[in-house]
Amino acid sequence: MFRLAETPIDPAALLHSLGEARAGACVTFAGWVRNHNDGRPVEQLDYEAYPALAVKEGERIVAEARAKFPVLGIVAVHRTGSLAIGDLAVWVGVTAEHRDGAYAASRYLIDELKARVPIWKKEHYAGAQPVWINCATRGEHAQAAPPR
Amino acid sequence: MFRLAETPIDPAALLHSLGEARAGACVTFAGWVRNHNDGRPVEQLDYEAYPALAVKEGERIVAEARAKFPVLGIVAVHRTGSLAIGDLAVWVGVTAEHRDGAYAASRYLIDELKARVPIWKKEHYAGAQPVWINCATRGEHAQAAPPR
Amino acid sequence: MTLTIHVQYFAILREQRGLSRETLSTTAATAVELYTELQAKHGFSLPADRLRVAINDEFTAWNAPLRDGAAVVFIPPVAGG
Amino acid sequence: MTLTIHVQYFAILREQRGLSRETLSTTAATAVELYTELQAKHGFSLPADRLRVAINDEFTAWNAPLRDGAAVVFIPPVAGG
Repeated sequence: MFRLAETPIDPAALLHSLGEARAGACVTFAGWVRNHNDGRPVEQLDYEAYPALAVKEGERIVAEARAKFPVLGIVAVHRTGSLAIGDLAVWVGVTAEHRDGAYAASRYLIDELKARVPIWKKEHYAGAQPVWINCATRGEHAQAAPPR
Repeated sequence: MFRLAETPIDPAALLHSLGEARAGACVTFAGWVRNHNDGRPVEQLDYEAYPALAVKEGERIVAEARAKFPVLGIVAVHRTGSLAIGDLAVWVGVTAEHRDGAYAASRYLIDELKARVPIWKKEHYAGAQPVWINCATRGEHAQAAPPR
Repeated sequence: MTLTIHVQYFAILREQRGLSRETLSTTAATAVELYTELQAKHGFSLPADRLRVAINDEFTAWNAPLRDGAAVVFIPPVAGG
Repeated sequence: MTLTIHVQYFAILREQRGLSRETLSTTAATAVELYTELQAKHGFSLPADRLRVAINDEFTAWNAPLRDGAAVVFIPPVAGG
Protein backbone atom coordinates (compact mmCIF):
# COMPACT_ATOMS: atom_id res chain seq x y z
CA MET A 1 0.00 0.00 0.00
CA PHE A 2 1.30 3.45 -0.94
CA ARG A 3 -0.39 6.65 0.06
CA LEU A 4 0.16 10.36 0.52
CA ALA A 5 -0.44 12.01 3.88
CA GLU A 6 -1.26 15.67 4.42
CA THR A 7 -0.93 15.27 8.19
CA PRO A 8 1.85 13.76 10.35
CA ILE A 9 2.64 10.09 9.67
CA ASP A 10 2.09 7.76 12.64
CA PRO A 11 4.71 4.99 12.31
CA ALA A 12 3.38 3.08 15.32
CA ALA A 13 -0.04 2.66 13.71
CA LEU A 14 1.49 1.71 10.35
CA LEU A 15 3.78 -0.80 12.04
CA HIS A 16 0.83 -2.28 13.87
CA SER A 17 -0.99 -2.78 10.57
CA LEU A 18 1.97 -4.86 9.33
CA GLY A 19 1.98 -7.36 12.19
CA GLU A 20 1.22 -10.97 11.34
CA ALA A 21 2.14 -14.33 12.80
CA ARG A 22 4.08 -15.57 9.77
CA ALA A 23 6.44 -12.58 9.78
CA GLY A 24 9.87 -12.97 11.33
CA ALA A 25 11.45 -9.75 10.10
CA CYS A 26 10.32 -6.17 9.78
CA VAL A 27 12.53 -3.48 8.25
CA THR A 28 11.42 0.12 8.36
CA PHE A 29 12.89 3.21 6.72
CA ALA A 30 12.09 6.67 8.02
CA GLY A 31 13.18 9.77 6.14
CA TRP A 32 13.36 12.74 8.49
CA VAL A 33 13.80 16.39 7.57
CA ARG A 34 17.49 17.14 8.23
CA ASN A 35 18.72 20.49 9.51
CA HIS A 36 21.12 20.79 6.57
CA ASN A 37 21.55 19.77 2.93
CA ASP A 38 24.72 20.08 0.85
CA GLY A 39 26.24 22.12 3.67
CA ARG A 40 23.40 24.68 3.85
CA PRO A 41 21.33 25.01 7.04
CA VAL A 42 17.71 24.14 6.29
CA GLU A 43 14.86 25.78 8.20
CA GLN A 44 11.80 24.12 6.69
CA LEU A 45 10.63 22.03 3.74
CA ASP A 46 7.56 21.99 1.57
CA TYR A 47 6.58 18.78 -0.21
CA GLU A 48 4.18 19.04 -3.12
CA ALA A 49 2.77 16.00 -4.94
CA TYR A 50 0.86 15.33 -8.13
CA PRO A 51 -1.58 13.14 -6.23
CA ALA A 52 -3.26 11.09 -8.97
CA LEU A 53 0.00 10.02 -10.57
CA ALA A 54 2.00 9.83 -7.32
CA VAL A 55 -0.37 7.23 -5.91
CA LYS A 56 -0.42 5.23 -9.17
CA GLU A 57 3.36 5.23 -9.43
CA GLY A 58 3.80 4.46 -5.73
CA GLU A 59 1.44 1.48 -6.01
CA ARG A 60 3.32 0.28 -9.09
CA ILE A 61 6.57 0.35 -7.12
CA VAL A 62 4.96 -1.57 -4.26
CA ALA A 63 3.72 -4.20 -6.75
CA GLU A 64 7.21 -4.46 -8.27
CA ALA A 65 8.76 -5.01 -4.82
CA ARG A 66 6.21 -7.75 -4.10
CA ALA A 67 7.07 -9.45 -7.39
CA LYS A 68 10.83 -9.20 -6.92
CA PHE A 69 11.28 -10.11 -3.25
CA PRO A 70 9.79 -12.64 -0.80
CA VAL A 71 7.81 -10.27 1.40
CA LEU A 72 4.55 -10.45 3.32
CA GLY A 73 3.47 -6.84 3.91
CA ILE A 74 4.42 -3.44 2.50
CA VAL A 75 3.29 -0.01 3.67
CA ALA A 76 4.75 3.21 2.28
CA VAL A 77 3.58 6.74 3.08
CA HIS A 78 4.90 10.10 1.90
CA ARG A 79 4.04 13.44 3.50
CA THR A 80 2.95 16.53 1.63
CA GLY A 81 2.78 20.08 2.92
CA SER A 82 5.10 22.10 5.17
CA LEU A 83 7.48 20.12 7.38
CA ALA A 84 9.86 21.24 10.12
CA ILE A 85 13.27 19.82 11.08
CA GLY A 86 12.87 16.32 12.50
CA ASP A 87 9.47 15.75 10.90
CA LEU A 88 8.88 12.46 9.16
CA ALA A 89 8.79 12.94 5.37
CA VAL A 90 8.54 9.34 4.24
CA TRP A 91 8.06 5.99 5.96
CA VAL A 92 8.40 2.53 4.44
CA GLY A 93 7.73 -0.68 6.35
CA VAL A 94 8.24 -4.21 5.02
CA THR A 95 7.60 -7.54 6.69
CA ALA A 96 8.88 -10.90 5.52
CA GLU A 97 9.54 -14.36 6.86
CA HIS A 98 13.29 -13.71 6.68
CA ARG A 99 15.37 -10.58 6.83
CA ASP A 100 16.96 -10.87 3.37
CA GLY A 101 13.64 -10.19 1.66
CA ALA A 102 12.70 -7.42 4.07
CA TYR A 103 15.99 -5.52 3.63
CA ALA A 104 16.08 -5.91 -0.15
CA ALA A 105 12.47 -4.82 -0.63
CA SER A 106 12.87 -1.90 1.76
CA ARG A 107 15.87 -0.57 -0.12
CA TYR A 108 14.19 -1.08 -3.49
CA LEU A 109 11.09 0.76 -2.34
CA ILE A 110 12.80 3.87 -1.01
CA ASP A 111 15.19 4.11 -3.96
CA GLU A 112 12.40 3.80 -6.53
CA LEU A 113 9.98 6.04 -4.63
CA LYS A 114 12.57 8.81 -4.47
CA ALA A 115 13.47 8.44 -8.13
CA ARG A 116 10.05 8.02 -9.73
CA VAL A 117 7.12 9.34 -7.71
CA PRO A 118 6.06 12.86 -8.71
CA ILE A 119 6.75 14.62 -5.43
CA TRP A 120 8.80 17.81 -5.20
CA LYS A 121 10.73 19.36 -2.34
CA LYS A 122 11.30 23.05 -1.71
CA GLU A 123 13.94 23.89 0.87
CA HIS A 124 13.82 27.08 2.91
CA TYR A 125 17.03 28.61 4.29
CA ALA A 126 17.87 31.40 6.71
CA GLY A 127 18.51 34.57 4.69
CA ALA A 128 18.41 33.01 1.23
CA GLN A 129 15.87 32.25 -1.49
CA PRO A 130 14.09 28.91 -1.17
CA VAL A 131 15.11 26.29 -3.72
CA TRP A 132 13.23 23.53 -5.54
CA ILE A 133 15.60 20.58 -5.15
CA ASN A 134 16.92 19.04 -8.41
CA CYS A 135 15.39 21.86 -10.47
CA ALA A 136 18.44 24.13 -10.85
CA THR A 137 19.42 25.05 -14.41
CA ARG A 138 22.69 26.26 -15.93
CA GLY A 139 24.69 25.41 -12.81
CA GLU A 140 22.65 27.65 -10.52
CA HIS A 141 20.16 26.88 -7.82
CA ALA A 142 16.63 27.05 -9.15
CA GLN A 143 14.92 30.06 -7.67
CA ALA A 144 11.29 30.24 -6.93
CA ALA A 145 9.47 32.90 -8.89
CA PRO A 146 9.08 36.25 -7.13
CA PRO A 147 5.65 36.77 -5.53
CA ARG A 148 3.06 38.04 -7.99
CA MET B 1 24.24 0.97 22.66
CA PHE B 2 23.49 -2.75 23.03
CA ARG B 3 21.53 -4.20 25.86
CA LEU B 4 19.51 -7.23 26.94
CA ALA B 5 15.89 -6.86 28.01
CA GLU B 6 14.02 -9.24 30.29
CA THR B 7 10.75 -7.44 29.62
CA PRO B 8 9.04 -6.42 26.35
CA ILE B 9 11.03 -4.10 24.11
CA ASP B 10 9.38 -0.72 23.43
CA PRO B 11 10.43 0.30 19.90
CA ALA B 12 8.70 3.67 20.12
CA ALA B 13 10.80 4.71 23.11
CA LEU B 14 14.00 3.41 21.49
CA LEU B 15 13.18 5.23 18.28
CA HIS B 16 12.55 8.41 20.19
CA SER B 17 15.99 8.12 21.80
CA LEU B 18 17.53 8.05 18.30
CA GLY B 19 15.98 11.30 17.08
CA GLU B 20 18.33 14.15 16.26
CA ALA B 21 18.27 17.13 13.93
CA ARG B 22 21.22 16.02 11.79
CA ALA B 23 19.67 12.66 10.96
CA GLY B 24 17.94 12.24 7.60
CA ALA B 25 17.50 8.47 7.63
CA CYS B 26 16.49 5.90 10.19
CA VAL B 27 16.46 2.18 9.43
CA THR B 28 15.04 -0.24 11.97
CA PHE B 29 15.06 -4.00 12.06
CA ALA B 30 12.59 -5.91 14.19
CA GLY B 31 12.87 -9.66 14.65
CA TRP B 32 9.51 -11.13 15.61
CA VAL B 33 8.78 -14.63 16.85
CA ARG B 34 7.38 -16.48 13.81
CA ASN B 35 4.69 -19.13 14.07
CA HIS B 36 6.87 -21.59 12.18
CA ASN B 37 10.51 -22.50 11.58
CA ASP B 38 11.81 -24.92 8.96
CA GLY B 39 8.23 -25.98 8.31
CA ARG B 40 7.41 -26.82 11.94
CA PRO B 41 4.69 -24.89 13.78
CA VAL B 42 6.23 -23.02 16.72
CA GLU B 43 4.25 -22.36 19.90
CA GLN B 44 6.71 -20.44 22.03
CA LEU B 45 10.38 -19.51 22.33
CA ASP B 46 12.80 -19.16 25.19
CA TYR B 47 15.84 -16.94 24.79
CA GLU B 48 18.69 -17.41 27.22
CA ALA B 49 21.77 -15.16 27.29
CA TYR B 50 25.18 -15.22 28.91
CA PRO B 51 24.71 -11.64 30.04
CA ALA B 52 28.25 -10.47 30.84
CA LEU B 53 29.68 -11.62 27.52
CA ALA B 54 26.56 -10.90 25.47
CA VAL B 55 26.68 -7.23 26.41
CA LYS B 56 30.44 -7.00 25.79
CA GLU B 57 30.14 -8.67 22.39
CA GLY B 58 27.05 -6.63 21.47
CA GLU B 59 28.85 -3.40 22.33
CA ARG B 60 31.85 -4.51 20.28
CA ILE B 61 29.59 -5.05 17.26
CA VAL B 62 28.02 -1.61 17.74
CA ALA B 63 31.52 -0.06 17.87
CA GLU B 64 32.50 -1.93 14.70
CA ALA B 65 29.41 -0.63 12.89
CA ARG B 66 30.24 2.92 13.97
CA ALA B 67 33.78 2.53 12.63
CA LYS B 68 32.72 0.98 9.33
CA PHE B 69 29.72 3.09 8.34
CA PRO B 70 28.76 6.80 8.45
CA VAL B 71 26.08 6.64 11.14
CA LEU B 72 24.87 8.93 13.90
CA GLY B 73 23.03 6.74 16.40
CA ILE B 74 22.76 3.00 17.07
CA VAL B 75 20.47 1.21 19.50
CA ALA B 76 20.20 -2.59 19.65
CA VAL B 77 18.21 -4.60 22.17
CA HIS B 78 17.71 -8.37 22.47
CA ARG B 79 15.04 -10.01 24.58
CA THR B 80 15.61 -12.85 27.01
CA GLY B 81 13.02 -15.10 28.62
CA SER B 82 9.85 -16.69 27.26
CA LEU B 83 8.31 -15.14 24.16
CA ALA B 84 5.05 -15.84 22.35
CA ILE B 85 4.29 -15.68 18.61
CA GLY B 86 4.49 -12.08 17.40
CA ASP B 87 6.65 -10.92 20.30
CA LEU B 88 9.64 -8.77 19.52
CA ALA B 89 12.87 -10.75 20.01
CA VAL B 90 15.41 -8.24 18.74
CA TRP B 91 15.29 -4.60 17.65
CA VAL B 92 18.02 -2.61 15.94
CA GLY B 93 17.71 1.08 15.07
CA VAL B 94 20.27 3.13 13.16
CA THR B 95 20.22 6.81 12.23
CA ALA B 96 22.46 8.48 9.70
CA GLU B 97 22.59 11.57 7.54
CA HIS B 98 21.96 9.44 4.46
CA ARG B 99 20.25 6.13 3.90
CA ASP B 100 23.26 4.22 2.54
CA GLY B 101 24.99 4.31 5.91
CA ALA B 102 21.82 3.49 7.81
CA TYR B 103 20.98 0.43 5.69
CA ALA B 104 24.54 -0.90 5.65
CA ALA B 105 25.04 -0.52 9.39
CA SER B 106 21.62 -2.02 10.15
CA ARG B 107 22.36 -5.13 8.13
CA TYR B 108 25.84 -5.48 9.60
CA LEU B 109 24.48 -5.19 13.13
CA ILE B 110 21.76 -7.81 12.85
CA ASP B 111 24.00 -10.25 10.95
CA GLU B 112 26.82 -9.97 13.47
CA LEU B 113 24.55 -9.97 16.51
CA LYS B 114 22.91 -13.19 15.35
CA ALA B 115 26.24 -14.84 14.58
CA ARG B 116 28.32 -13.77 17.57
CA VAL B 117 26.37 -12.76 20.66
CA PRO B 118 26.01 -15.60 23.21
CA ILE B 119 22.22 -15.89 23.15
CA TRP B 120 20.42 -19.20 22.68
CA LYS B 121 16.95 -20.00 21.43
CA LYS B 122 14.80 -22.94 22.47
CA GLU B 123 11.75 -23.60 20.30
CA HIS B 124 8.63 -25.26 21.67
CA TYR B 125 6.30 -27.21 19.36
CA ALA B 126 2.87 -28.75 19.68
CA GLY B 127 3.31 -32.42 20.59
CA ALA B 128 7.10 -32.62 20.19
CA GLN B 129 10.21 -32.12 22.29
CA PRO B 130 11.53 -28.58 22.43
CA VAL B 131 14.76 -27.97 20.53
CA TRP B 132 17.77 -25.76 21.14
CA ILE B 133 18.30 -24.19 17.71
CA ASN B 134 21.68 -24.86 16.04
CA CYS B 135 22.59 -27.40 18.73
CA ALA B 136 21.58 -30.62 16.97
CA THR B 137 24.28 -33.30 16.69
CA ARG B 138 24.72 -36.26 14.36
CA GLY B 139 21.99 -35.04 12.02
CA GLU B 140 19.28 -35.07 14.66
CA HIS B 141 17.49 -32.27 16.43
CA ALA B 142 19.12 -31.53 19.75
CA GLN B 143 16.78 -32.62 22.50
CA ALA B 144 16.49 -30.91 25.80
CA ALA B 145 17.38 -33.13 28.72
CA PRO B 146 14.44 -34.97 30.31
CA PRO B 147 13.07 -33.29 33.44
CA ARG B 148 15.02 -34.22 36.55
CA MET C 1 -6.15 21.97 -35.86
CA THR C 2 -6.84 23.76 -32.61
CA LEU C 3 -7.14 21.65 -29.47
CA THR C 4 -8.53 22.45 -26.05
CA ILE C 5 -6.03 21.24 -23.43
CA HIS C 6 -6.19 21.25 -19.63
CA VAL C 7 -2.81 21.91 -18.06
CA GLN C 8 -2.01 21.45 -14.39
CA TYR C 9 1.18 22.92 -12.91
CA PHE C 10 3.12 21.70 -9.89
CA ALA C 11 6.09 22.92 -7.87
CA ILE C 12 8.53 25.18 -9.73
CA LEU C 13 6.30 25.30 -12.83
CA ARG C 14 3.30 26.31 -10.73
CA GLU C 15 5.31 29.14 -9.23
CA GLN C 16 6.79 30.28 -12.54
CA ARG C 17 3.37 30.18 -14.20
CA GLY C 18 1.69 31.82 -11.20
CA LEU C 19 -1.25 29.44 -11.23
CA SER C 20 -2.10 25.78 -10.68
CA ARG C 21 -4.20 25.00 -13.71
CA GLU C 22 -5.51 26.51 -16.91
CA THR C 23 -7.44 25.46 -19.96
CA LEU C 24 -5.98 26.69 -23.22
CA SER C 25 -6.31 26.42 -26.97
CA THR C 26 -3.27 25.33 -28.92
CA THR C 27 -2.22 24.19 -32.34
CA ALA C 28 0.58 22.06 -30.81
CA ALA C 29 0.37 18.48 -32.06
CA THR C 30 2.45 16.89 -29.29
CA ALA C 31 3.28 17.51 -25.64
CA VAL C 32 6.78 18.69 -26.47
CA GLU C 33 5.41 21.26 -28.91
CA LEU C 34 3.00 22.46 -26.24
CA TYR C 35 5.77 22.80 -23.65
CA THR C 36 7.94 24.72 -26.11
CA GLU C 37 5.07 27.10 -26.76
CA LEU C 38 4.33 27.61 -23.04
CA GLN C 39 8.01 27.92 -22.11
CA ALA C 40 8.46 30.75 -24.62
CA LYS C 41 5.35 32.49 -23.29
CA HIS C 42 5.98 32.10 -19.54
CA GLY C 43 9.76 31.81 -19.27
CA PHE C 44 9.89 28.40 -17.62
CA SER C 45 13.49 27.83 -16.55
CA LEU C 46 13.62 24.07 -17.11
CA PRO C 47 14.28 22.75 -20.62
CA ALA C 48 11.98 19.99 -21.85
CA ASP C 49 14.75 17.42 -21.61
CA ARG C 50 14.75 17.85 -17.80
CA LEU C 51 11.00 17.19 -17.63
CA ARG C 52 8.69 14.26 -18.12
CA VAL C 53 5.08 14.57 -19.20
CA ALA C 54 1.87 12.92 -18.08
CA ILE C 55 -1.32 12.84 -20.12
CA ASN C 56 -4.54 11.89 -18.37
CA ASP C 57 -2.57 10.96 -15.23
CA GLU C 58 -0.15 8.56 -16.90
CA PHE C 59 3.46 9.05 -17.90
CA THR C 60 3.50 9.49 -21.67
CA ALA C 61 6.06 9.89 -24.44
CA TRP C 62 6.83 13.53 -25.27
CA ASN C 63 6.04 12.97 -28.93
CA ALA C 64 2.71 11.22 -28.43
CA PRO C 65 -0.07 13.10 -30.27
CA LEU C 66 -2.19 15.46 -28.17
CA ARG C 67 -5.91 14.82 -28.29
CA ASP C 68 -8.66 17.35 -27.74
CA GLY C 69 -9.58 17.61 -24.07
CA ALA C 70 -6.37 16.00 -22.81
CA ALA C 71 -5.16 16.72 -19.26
CA VAL C 72 -1.46 17.50 -19.46
CA VAL C 73 1.05 17.75 -16.61
CA PHE C 74 4.69 18.65 -17.11
CA ILE C 75 6.78 16.93 -14.45
CA PRO C 76 9.93 18.64 -13.15
CA PRO C 77 12.72 16.48 -11.68
CA VAL C 78 11.22 14.77 -8.65
CA ALA C 79 12.66 14.98 -5.14
CA GLY C 80 10.68 12.82 -2.78
CA GLY C 81 12.11 11.37 0.42
CA MET D 1 48.51 -29.49 39.50
CA THR D 2 44.97 -29.27 40.75
CA LEU D 3 43.03 -26.12 39.96
CA THR D 4 39.81 -24.74 41.39
CA ILE D 5 37.57 -23.67 38.46
CA HIS D 6 34.17 -22.00 38.41
CA VAL D 7 32.00 -23.24 35.57
CA GLN D 8 28.76 -21.62 34.46
CA TYR D 9 26.37 -23.48 32.13
CA PHE D 10 23.87 -22.01 29.69
CA ALA D 11 21.14 -23.34 27.44
CA ILE D 12 21.56 -26.96 26.30
CA LEU D 13 24.63 -27.48 28.51
CA ARG D 14 22.75 -26.15 31.55
CA GLU D 15 19.94 -28.62 30.89
CA GLN D 16 22.25 -31.55 30.20
CA ARG D 17 24.28 -30.79 33.33
CA GLY D 18 21.14 -30.12 35.38
CA LEU D 19 22.56 -27.01 37.04
CA SER D 20 23.67 -23.48 36.19
CA ARG D 21 27.01 -23.28 37.92
CA GLU D 22 29.47 -25.34 39.90
CA THR D 23 32.93 -25.01 41.35
CA LEU D 24 35.17 -27.99 40.74
CA SER D 25 38.72 -29.25 41.11
CA THR D 26 40.49 -30.43 38.00
CA THR D 27 43.91 -31.40 36.75
CA ALA D 28 42.99 -30.18 33.24
CA ALA D 29 45.60 -27.74 31.96
CA THR D 30 43.46 -26.15 29.25
CA ALA D 31 39.79 -25.41 28.58
CA VAL D 32 39.57 -28.15 25.97
CA GLU D 33 40.92 -30.71 28.44
CA LEU D 34 38.36 -29.54 30.99
CA TYR D 35 35.50 -29.85 28.49
CA THR D 36 36.63 -33.34 27.48
CA GLU D 37 36.64 -34.35 31.13
CA LEU D 38 33.19 -32.88 31.80
CA GLN D 39 31.70 -34.22 28.58
CA ALA D 40 32.74 -37.77 29.54
CA LYS D 41 31.28 -37.32 33.02
CA HIS D 42 27.96 -35.67 32.08
CA GLY D 43 27.32 -36.88 28.54
CA PHE D 44 27.18 -33.47 26.86
CA SER D 45 25.93 -34.03 23.32
CA LEU D 46 27.96 -31.30 21.63
CA PRO D 47 31.56 -31.99 20.65
CA ALA D 48 34.13 -29.37 21.61
CA ASP D 49 34.57 -28.31 17.99
CA ARG D 50 30.96 -27.05 17.98
CA LEU D 51 31.59 -24.89 21.05
CA ARG D 52 33.55 -21.80 21.92
CA VAL D 53 34.91 -21.05 25.35
CA ALA D 54 35.02 -17.91 27.49
CA ILE D 55 37.34 -17.43 30.46
CA ASN D 56 36.59 -14.58 32.85
CA ASP D 57 33.86 -13.31 30.51
CA GLU D 58 36.01 -13.07 27.37
CA PHE D 59 36.20 -15.38 24.38
CA THR D 60 39.43 -17.35 24.75
CA ALA D 61 41.42 -19.90 22.75
CA TRP D 62 40.56 -23.49 23.65
CA ASN D 63 44.22 -24.30 24.32
CA ALA D 64 44.94 -21.29 26.54
CA PRO D 65 46.23 -22.45 29.95
CA LEU D 66 43.67 -22.60 32.77
CA ARG D 67 44.55 -20.62 35.88
CA ASP D 68 43.43 -21.29 39.40
CA GLY D 69 40.14 -19.56 40.18
CA ALA D 70 39.20 -19.03 36.50
CA ALA D 71 35.54 -18.62 35.53
CA VAL D 72 34.87 -20.84 32.52
CA VAL D 73 31.84 -20.84 30.22
CA PHE D 74 31.40 -23.28 27.34
CA ILE D 75 29.42 -21.60 24.58
CA PRO D 76 27.10 -23.72 22.41
CA PRO D 77 26.26 -22.50 18.89
CA VAL D 78 24.44 -19.20 19.35
CA ALA D 79 20.99 -18.48 17.96
CA GLY D 80 20.03 -14.91 18.70
CA GLY D 81 17.55 -12.95 16.62
